[in-house]
Amino acid sequence: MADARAGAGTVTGPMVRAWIEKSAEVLAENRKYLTELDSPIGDSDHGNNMDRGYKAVVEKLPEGDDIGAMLKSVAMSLISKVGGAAGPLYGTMFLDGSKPLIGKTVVSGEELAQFFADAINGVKKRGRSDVGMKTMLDALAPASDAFRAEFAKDGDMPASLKAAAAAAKQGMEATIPMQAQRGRASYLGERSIGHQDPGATSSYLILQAFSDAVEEAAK
Amino acid sequence: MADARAGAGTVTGPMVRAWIEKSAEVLAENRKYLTELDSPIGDSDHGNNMDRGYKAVVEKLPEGDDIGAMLKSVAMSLISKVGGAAGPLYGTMFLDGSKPLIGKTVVSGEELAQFFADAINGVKKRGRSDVGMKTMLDALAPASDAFRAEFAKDGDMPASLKAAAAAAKQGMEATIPMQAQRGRASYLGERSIGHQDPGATSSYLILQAFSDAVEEAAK
Amino acid sequence: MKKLINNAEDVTVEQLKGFGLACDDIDVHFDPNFVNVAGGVKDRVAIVSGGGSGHEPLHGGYVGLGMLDAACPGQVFTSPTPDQMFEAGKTVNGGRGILQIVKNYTGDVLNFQMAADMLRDEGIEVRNVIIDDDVALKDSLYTAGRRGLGTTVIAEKVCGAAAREGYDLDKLAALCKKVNIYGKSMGMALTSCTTPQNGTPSFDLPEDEMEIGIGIHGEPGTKRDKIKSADEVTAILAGRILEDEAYTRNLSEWDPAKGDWVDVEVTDITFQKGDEVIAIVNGMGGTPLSELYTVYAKLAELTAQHGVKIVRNLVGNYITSLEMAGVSITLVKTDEEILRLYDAPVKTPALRWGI
Amino acid sequence: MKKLINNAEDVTVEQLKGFGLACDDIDVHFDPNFVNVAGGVKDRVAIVSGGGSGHEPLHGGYVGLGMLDAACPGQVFTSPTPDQMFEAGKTVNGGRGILQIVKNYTGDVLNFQMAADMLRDEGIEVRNVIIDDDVALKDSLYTAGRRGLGTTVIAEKVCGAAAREGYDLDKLAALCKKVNIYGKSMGMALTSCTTPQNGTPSFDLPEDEMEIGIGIHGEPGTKRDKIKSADEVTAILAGRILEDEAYTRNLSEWDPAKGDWVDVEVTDITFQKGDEVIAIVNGMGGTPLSELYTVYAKLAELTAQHGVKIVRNLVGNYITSLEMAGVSITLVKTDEEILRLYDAPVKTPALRWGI
Ligand SMILES: Nc1ncnc2c1ncn2[C@@H]1O[C@H](COP(=O)(O)OP(=O)(O)O)[C@@H](O)[C@H]1O
Ligand SMILES: Nc1ncnc2c1ncn2[C@@H]1O[C@H](COP(=O)(O)OP(=O)(O)O)[C@@H](O)[C@H]1O
Ligand SMILES: [Mg+2]
Ligand SMILES: [Mg+2]
Ligand SMILES: [Mg+2]
Ligand SMILES: [Mg+2]
Repeated sequence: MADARAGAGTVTGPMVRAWIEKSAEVLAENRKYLTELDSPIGDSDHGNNMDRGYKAVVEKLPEGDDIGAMLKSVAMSLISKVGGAAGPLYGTMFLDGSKPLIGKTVVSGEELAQFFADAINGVKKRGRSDVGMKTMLDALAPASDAFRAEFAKDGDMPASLKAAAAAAKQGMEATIPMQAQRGRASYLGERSIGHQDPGATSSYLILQAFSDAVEEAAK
Repeated sequence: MADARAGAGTVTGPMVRAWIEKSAEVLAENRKYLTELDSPIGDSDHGNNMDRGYKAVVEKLPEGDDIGAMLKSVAMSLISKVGGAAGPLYGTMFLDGSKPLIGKTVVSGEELAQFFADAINGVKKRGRSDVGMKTMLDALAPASDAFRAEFAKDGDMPASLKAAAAAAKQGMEATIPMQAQRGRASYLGERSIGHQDPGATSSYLILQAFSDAVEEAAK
Repeated sequence: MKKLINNAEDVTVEQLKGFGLACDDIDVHFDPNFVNVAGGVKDRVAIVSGGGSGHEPLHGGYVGLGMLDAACPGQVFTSPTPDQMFEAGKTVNGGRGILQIVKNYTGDVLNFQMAADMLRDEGIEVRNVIIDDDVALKDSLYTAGRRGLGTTVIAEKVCGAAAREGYDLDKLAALCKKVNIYGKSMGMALTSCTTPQNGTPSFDLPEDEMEIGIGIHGEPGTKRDKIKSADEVTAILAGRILEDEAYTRNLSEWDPAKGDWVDVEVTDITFQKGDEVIAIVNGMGGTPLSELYTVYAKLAELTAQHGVKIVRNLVGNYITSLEMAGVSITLVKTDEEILRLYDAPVKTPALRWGI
Repeated sequence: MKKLINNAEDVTVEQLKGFGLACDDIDVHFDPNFVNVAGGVKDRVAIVSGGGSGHEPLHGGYVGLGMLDAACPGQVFTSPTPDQMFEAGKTVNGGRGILQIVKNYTGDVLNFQMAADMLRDEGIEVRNVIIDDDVALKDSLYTAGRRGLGTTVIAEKVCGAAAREGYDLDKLAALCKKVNIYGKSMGMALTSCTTPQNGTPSFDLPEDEMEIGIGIHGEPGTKRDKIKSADEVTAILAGRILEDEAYTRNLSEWDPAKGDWVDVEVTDITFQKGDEVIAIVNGMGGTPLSELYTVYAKLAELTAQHGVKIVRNLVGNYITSLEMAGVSITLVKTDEEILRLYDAPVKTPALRWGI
């Protein structure tokens, strides 16, 4: 079923820019919340790190509609401003995901699915981690799966991103009962159980921002 | 008017021993109180110092009825166990006071008045201090005066020591509105006003113990 | 929050500024932030380390003759970013390669790896050696592995002396790995601590409880317990260190032949009767020095009971968590090489002898 | 109370035990408690200091080659008793007399005087020099006078080097008095502290307040104020020190001719444009080292504005009040003699260079 609106089923440069800017807003709003999540099972800095990082991201974001260039710039800013575990992990995520998109000003659903897959593989490799270890991957991986499945249905980009964000939220909540196996939370052993992973939470927030930005643009 | 009881108007060796032991008891009971008084205008150790000192005093107290020897022993124990300002000051007090009493097993009212005078002069010289400076002298000096005055009336030792203790109590309370000019409390300037001096308080307690011990013995 | 700071958002910069003013022999750089020995390095391997701020004197306090050539401080308790190590490495490069000493925290490991890759692209040879000496953590398969604690200080001292002696990069990396498998640490906290950015304590610790098995990031430990006497606390920490079994794990290192990062299986020593050790009784920042000596007294007794002899000791604040009250104990087995290099002259803001 | 202790009633003994075990070159004695350089002193003046415990590393941490020969620790925050200095003095006496460096607290002054009298009875020449450098206190007539703070550390260092150079007792006492009138200090507290014996903080300090003009005994300061930034705090302390007017008071000293204690009028210097100084930015025990560097940055700026040049500095915990958070600043004017002696080798647990 083809969509009536022009370019539906795709993500455009301005949408990606809107996503990035919305992510920065949302992370600033949730700075304290993310840091609080990082307190019982981490070192109380995740919100500070992500907010600092995304502030730099927005500041250094290049002009133009090159989606790959924008996402690569996000990666470089995060790598050079976040530090900690999240910096290189999110940095690698955007860097590995951005590579096939350099020069593109419009991205199809298939390309976006590949972006998610590349991004997640980057995190897994860099972090020697996988789903179920109570990390950002527990939000990212189900979101990627949900996106692919929803988009396969009828190519509805806003709906697919909405499904991705919803899956990320579920995945984020699913980290609560998990015992951490990577990152600082793993030092706590069984005491890590019962707390929501801060990285999974920031991942959900970023994906929700993506969905919101595209939905708004599609209106 | 002569007293009917044998030896009334004098203080005997056993009375002095009882005084010293009672002082130790009372200082142990008031350890926390004295330290608390030393907290707002000092360094929170006066009760600890006096209790530690008097425990050693009792432990090392020589046998026998030689009043001078007992008081000198008190002096030496305080000097070697109390430290701080109170150690040398109380030490000097007992040392200077004890000198004319060496070898005596009974002490007359006049001799005791001299003991107080010598003791107080020792503190003044060692401490470069005087009445009105918010120190132990503000309890000791009025007590000495009251003792002399009361004893001059009819030579009633228990009554005279009672008067001394009462004057010490008044003197102690009179330190509250004073601004300290010696010891740590003087560092606080005007902030020392409104607090009772810990050293004046321990002096009162020691004099009250003297009165109580002699009164009990005289019964 | 009770702190001597001006700008909670970036205390690191104002602190580095003062550090630079106070230390004649050290240059301080901003954006990216790093400090290095003035004059740089000539014709020998350079040693770079770093990590989150808040652990002072680690690492900046160990920059100087006979120890580190550069240190990269991240935000408080947050590992530094690759550009810091990249610029620091380029600045101190003396043409014989760079050894990066990295404490085993995910963030540190990843950021130093990225920096190594960047430096290698500039034609500079780099080896990263990971310090993971925290015996509070038992397994590495289901955790991020043992954390880097006090052995880091000894590794920096010993490798710094070896670099001055002219060790080449391979030999120096091998020495650093030896110090790591020779060293074991464990820490505990009596209080939490407060990062300037957050303004409230990282975790709550009731008046009668303590955390056992902490790292250095103001995080809770592996276990919470009722407060115990100094002797009991020392017995817990020293007992775990002295009785720690051989610990085997994979550590990532650069394979110059393969041109890639590879996993290498590494196994720690266990302490044996007759071993001679360097001991650190380390304050977490808010514990009075005097209390550390009480811990040392018990530690000396316990090591002697195990037939282990303390031949050198450090008692004081060497690797801290801001104003946290608590202590960590480190024992590093020595041999002729390690002891000779440990005793060699060192002149840094925090460690100095022989010169 | 959160402390690494075993026996709150006498922590000093357990701490000294560990100190003795950790320090090869230092002998520890109990009942009475004192520590001294192993091997004693031969044919030169010996230097003894002491005071309440809880100020570590002061004074025990400054015992060693080129600094103190013995230190006498009292109970926590309580000056030692004369028998301690008496035994310490007899132990380190090298036949050329003893200099006792005494911080100006009533208890310290009196106990050291009594000890001097006792040693003199044994035929040992003794001079007591009082350090009273705390500019927070203005007058001496209506107070116990200025307290002894950070200048004590510099006096111990400089006099220790002079004793090694062979200064006789008179010359050494004169030097020590010079350092005292050349030095000015002032401190502040962000938090109170808790002595082991009491178990609760010495005073209450709300979350948004600080004490200005504190000593080192966990006591409140001369003034309470709202918490300010590090720069503002530094400006208050440094301002008072740099602008302190010539302070005149009587200090008690032994007159060998008269054979009695006499009062001698003494007047401090005031800092002048062109002065060169040694600066200490001293942590009170619970303040992270990193914060002290923020204070140093501002101090360097302020001294420069006054035309005063910092030629040497110490940044760290040198004279503390248990786990109190706070800082004190000390500036000591130098001249050729003081700087030469300051730079001379020193090997103590807490201060070491040149050897
Ligand atoms: N090995 C890993 N793989 C994937 N994600 C990880 C890994 N280690 C940590 N994380 C994520 O990073 C988050 C913590 O980030 P942050 O607090 O910014 O860094 P740090 O732990 O260094 O303080 C965790 O909540 C987790 O989601
Ligand atoms: N110069 C002095 N003359 C007389 N009494 C003094 C003098 N200085 C201090 N005191 C007394 O000593 C008391 C304090 O004793 P203490 O707390 O044991 O010693 P410190 O002040 O050294 O801690 C004060 O309350 C005061 O009464
Ligand atoms: Mg974190
Ligand atoms: Mg007191
Ligand atoms: Mg972190
Ligand atoms: Mg005292």
